[in-house]
Amino acid sequence: MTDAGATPGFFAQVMTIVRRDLLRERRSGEVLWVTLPFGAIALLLVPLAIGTDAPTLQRIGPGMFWVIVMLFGVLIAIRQTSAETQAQRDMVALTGLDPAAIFVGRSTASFLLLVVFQTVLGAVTIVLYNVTPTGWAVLPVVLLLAASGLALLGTLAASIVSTGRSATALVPLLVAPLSVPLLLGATQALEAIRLGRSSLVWVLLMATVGLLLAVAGILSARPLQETA
Amino acid sequence: MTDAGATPGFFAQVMTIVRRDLLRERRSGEVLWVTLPFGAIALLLVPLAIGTDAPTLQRIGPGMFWVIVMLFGVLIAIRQTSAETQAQRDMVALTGLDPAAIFVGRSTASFLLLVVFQTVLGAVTIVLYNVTPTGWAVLPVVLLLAASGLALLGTLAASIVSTGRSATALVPLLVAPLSVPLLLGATQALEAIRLGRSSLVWVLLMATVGLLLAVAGILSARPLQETA
Amino acid sequence: MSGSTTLVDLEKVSVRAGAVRILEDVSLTVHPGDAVGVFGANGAGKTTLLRLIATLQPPAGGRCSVFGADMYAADRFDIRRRIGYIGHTPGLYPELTLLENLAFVADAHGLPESEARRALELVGLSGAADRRTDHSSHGMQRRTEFARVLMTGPDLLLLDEPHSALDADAVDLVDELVHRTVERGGAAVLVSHDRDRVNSLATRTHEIKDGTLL
Amino acid sequence: MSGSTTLVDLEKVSVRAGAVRILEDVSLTVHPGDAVGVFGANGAGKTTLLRLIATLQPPAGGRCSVFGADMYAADRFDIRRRIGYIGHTPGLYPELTLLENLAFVADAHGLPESEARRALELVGLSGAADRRTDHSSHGMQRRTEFARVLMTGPDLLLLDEPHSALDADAVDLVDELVHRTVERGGAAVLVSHDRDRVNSLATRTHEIKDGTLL
Amino acid sequence: MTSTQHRTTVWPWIVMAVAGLHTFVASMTVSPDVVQGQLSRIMYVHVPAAWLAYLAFGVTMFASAMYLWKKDFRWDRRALASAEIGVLFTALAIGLGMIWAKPTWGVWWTWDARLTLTSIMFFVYLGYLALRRTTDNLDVRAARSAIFGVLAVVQVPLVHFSVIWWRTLHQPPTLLNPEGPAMDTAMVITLLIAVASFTVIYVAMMFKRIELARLEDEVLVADQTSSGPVAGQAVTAPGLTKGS
Ligand code: HEM
Ligand SMILES: Nc1ncnc2c1ncn2[C@@H]1O[C@H](COP(=O)(O)OP(=O)(O)OP(=O)(O)O)[C@@H](O)[C@H]1O
Ligand SMILES: Nc1ncnc2c1ncn2[C@@H]1O[C@H](COP(=O)(O)OP(=O)(O)OP(=O)(O)O)[C@@H](O)[C@H]1O
Ligand SMILES: [Mg+2]
Ligand SMILES: [Mg+2]
Repeated sequence: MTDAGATPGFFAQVMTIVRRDLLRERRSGEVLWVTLPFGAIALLLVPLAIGTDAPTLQRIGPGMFWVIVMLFGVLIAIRQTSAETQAQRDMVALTGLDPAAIFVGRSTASFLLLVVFQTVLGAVTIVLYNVTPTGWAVLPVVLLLAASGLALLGTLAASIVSTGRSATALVPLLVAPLSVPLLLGATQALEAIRLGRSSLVWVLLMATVGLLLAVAGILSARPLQETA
Repeated sequence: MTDAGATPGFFAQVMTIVRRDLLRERRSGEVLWVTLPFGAIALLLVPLAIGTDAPTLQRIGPGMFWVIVMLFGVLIAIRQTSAETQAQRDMVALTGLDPAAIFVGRSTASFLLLVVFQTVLGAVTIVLYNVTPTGWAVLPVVLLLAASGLALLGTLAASIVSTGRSATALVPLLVAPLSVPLLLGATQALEAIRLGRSSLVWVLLMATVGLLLAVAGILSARPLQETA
Repeated sequence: MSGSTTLVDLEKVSVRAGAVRILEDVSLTVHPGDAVGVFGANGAGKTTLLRLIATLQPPAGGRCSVFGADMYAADRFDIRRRIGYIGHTPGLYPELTLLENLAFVADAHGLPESEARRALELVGLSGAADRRTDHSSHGMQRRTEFARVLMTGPDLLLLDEPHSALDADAVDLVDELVHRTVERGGAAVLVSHDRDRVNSLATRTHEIKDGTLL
Repeated sequence: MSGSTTLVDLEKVSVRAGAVRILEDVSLTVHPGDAVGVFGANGAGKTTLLRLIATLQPPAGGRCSVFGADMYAADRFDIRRRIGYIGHTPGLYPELTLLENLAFVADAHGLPESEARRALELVGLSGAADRRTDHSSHGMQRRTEFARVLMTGPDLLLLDEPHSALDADAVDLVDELVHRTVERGGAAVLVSHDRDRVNSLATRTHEIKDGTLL
Repeated sequence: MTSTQHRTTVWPWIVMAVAGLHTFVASMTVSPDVVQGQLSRIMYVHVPAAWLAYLAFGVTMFASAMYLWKKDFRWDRRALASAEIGVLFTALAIGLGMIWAKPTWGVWWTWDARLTLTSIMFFVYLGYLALRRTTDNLDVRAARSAIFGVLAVVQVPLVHFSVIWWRTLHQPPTLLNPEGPAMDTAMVITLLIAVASFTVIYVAMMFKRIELARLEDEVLVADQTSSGPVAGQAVTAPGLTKGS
């Protein structure tokens, strides 16, 4: 056939991965039809389990929201890797896509899915726990930072353990520590807003963690692939 | 080679499946090394997210335990099906094992894994949330009933889903309503004990749900396989 | 062997996926001692036919029976024990060893583990019995599937491209398996693209074209 | 093509899994225009050799280069684009259609989607372009892999049992692919159990035995 | 194994013993705390253990970064040694903290941000050690664990600042307080002596552990270059005649 096309630039490569991931999600509907309902059910079960005392629910509502987002967010971010076959991994490797572009693309796709996930779960929380969201200016920033941090974190953890099959076991251990600063930043930022204090330092914490993860992921992408 | 051996009895068939599932778990370590740490981490993250007010934690501790057990319990019970290939399904079908025996065997294996899961998470809850377990006579009964109910529920859901391919979407929708009576039974039984009231009705509720699920599972096993 | 004289009896069977017709009005009778070869282009429906006979693929219409029993009404698990099916892809658990995979099947058939070991020896894999399946080569996994079928000694053999992935020594396994089965009064259906090999094995051959069996 | 005159250069390469030796002291040089056949028993290490050359299997020792560059030191993704590898099992996403699978690869190579369609046409699958991969037969999936390799036009072809699962019409694809590649100054390495077919295609052949290449 | 005779170094053992004794003597001679009485002596081990764990994990991060940069296995072994010693010190701090908690707080363990995060830190580095066990390939192992070793260090500031971010039971910073140490001078000096001794112990242990790691790697390499079984020989021609 034709001689091979020109090597696409970094951004084009990222978009190739994003398109693939979103198309696969559209076809399988895994996040939309499995993870999302499961997350919503988790939020539903909590009041049933701890009793329906309105002030308590209101108090723990935002916290529960973040816990569920963190837990299921990790599941969303690692979803691709766990089910991938050796043959599929080989195929992707031989497309010659830059591993760093793959990392960014996967993170971006996960980020987009997480934003949807957060939005729906946020609505469920507001309704179920009678939480009044405050800080309309900061809230979206916090949500977006949390989503991007989680997406990067999950993608990075998955790529660290991806080659060994039994190593999936380690993902939670890799993810947990790094999700604590995100969780802390998110909850404390909203708490600060509620108390009328400045949330800047927490937002900055989240941004820093996200940035670190992005840098770590991009820099480690090639060495990790080299040793695959 | 030899002529085929004598068809094993129902109980022997159940044990074949239990042995297979436990062996696979031993080799993959999925429950022990992935689900369990993940569950424990979830319990750890909750207090970080909702704040550290000791009485609140003590109040919601048992509830959180049950929510995590339900969510991850379902993941444990459906773990086999989601990763199974068509070829593996064909192979199992052609072993000629009675579908009802397969159902019972899978449920039993999941039950055993869930008991381990519950025990570890229970210990974590007691330590972290400073919960003093009460009702030493009823508590084990409740735990065992919850484990068996969840195991049956997950196995049933998985076998319904495995027939239609894209129907994974149904798992959460199927599991959620059915797990509510289990959750209610478990939490209310313990609450009743704490308040010094009788927990019998709740224990009976759980037992009934479990029994119904077992009957439903065994009776539906063959018809479900017929349409596979 | 059962008293019935037909092992497989398909009568105007059709298989569909939604509106797409995969097989249409397929009729096929297999008697004890038959070794039937089936040819056809890629996507013609050969695998579907085999899975239909193996009771793994429900028909959309028609009558189908195996061992004289309607295969989609009766308790299939009884007749399934007498079927030996080898598909395109090995149906083994990757995290178990080759022996453990066979031992599970032996267990389900009420056979002792020693039979599993012996079967592995027959296919030349004694030395790799304790190797994890996902650390075994493709051909080794195929051979293990042959060991499984040798071990359970089925009356009806359904082989989907049995010669592929086997090395020169191991292709004889196919002949061996077919001859054994046929000699004990069983029958075999073989799907293949390798006409020469199958022609020499089969007592008669068919062609699948446009969803029908010629 | 690059100015270098060797496409593959392995020098005393070994591959291991812990203490188990899979390949030992393997040396192999492939020049433009070569079509190398590799034979060997099941489990001998043929697939491992192909994956090694494809930069997918890290060596335990020795020197290996592809297109004149050390394949495990350099930025591999540059040379990977020039390799066309078809393994035992199709590496396709089951939930996507055949066309979508190809379009992804086209995209990654900077080719328009029309190239993906054209490639599907070449392998005779235009009619099934929009069929989901997991609704396609094994041979259709194999053909799609051939379409992928035809589309990207690699300089180095690595084919693992290319003739299996293909019907009589489609086996010609293998010859076609090898001839095209060799004519443009590329080379091919073919692993197979089908000695006759490969002997007629290959310019030279090797045997793997006891982990070494003879 | 290589033919060279490995002489194991002895001096680290001596240094460890001396430094341990030093800590013990210092903590026993200082006068007890006014509020806590004799119990406060636990502090001279609890706190240095915790701090040295921080130091160890910091070294792991540094060595991991150096590995990624230099691709020199010596840095990989340093990272491993430090992480393992850090895990040991973390366990010590947690164990002594629990012993201390029982008489002062009345429970062995309670929900508290520092306690929780310290145990998470413990598990994270256990995870680091577990990650190293998932492969025998030296390059793979070193690259993966180095990346994780760099990232995992966020645990340290989290544990340290947890008492400020979540105002709970555990002692807030006394010595490293921004407003200067809020502690009796004699106690401060004793604590510093203990920390110094612990640092010496850490360094000595590092030497031993790095030595051991080198030997382990040599064994691994020897294993991977020895003539083990050939994979393909496990497969033979089918023995059909023996059947039926
Ligand atoms: C079981 C539980 C405990 C754990 C896991 C634990 C953990 C720690 C850690 C990690 C540090 C180092 C903090 C830093 O400087 O960043 C620390 C310091 C300290 N701990 Fe504990 N601790 C426990 C129990 C206790 C108890 C019961 C007491 C006393 C009542 C105590 C008193 C102290 C003191 C005085 C410091 C030094 C604080 C400073 O100067 O910064 N700890 N502990
Ligand atoms: N982790 C491992 N432990 C032990 N042996 C292994 C491991 N990984 C691979 N092997 C062995 O390496 C050998 C080579 O496998 P490979 O897939 O290359 O064989 P092959 O020549 O392609 O065989 P086939 O003809 O069956 O496809 C096999 O014997 C396999 O069992
Ligand atoms: N759900 C579905 N929707 C549409 N077509 C389907 C579906 N499932 C199967 N098919 C089609 O049924 C046909 C028969 O597939 P089958 O696997 O039986 O072919 P085959 O003859 O074994 O081919 P091969 O030689 O490639 O193995 C294929 O064309 C396949 O695409
Ligand atoms: Mg087929
Ligand atoms: Mg192979």
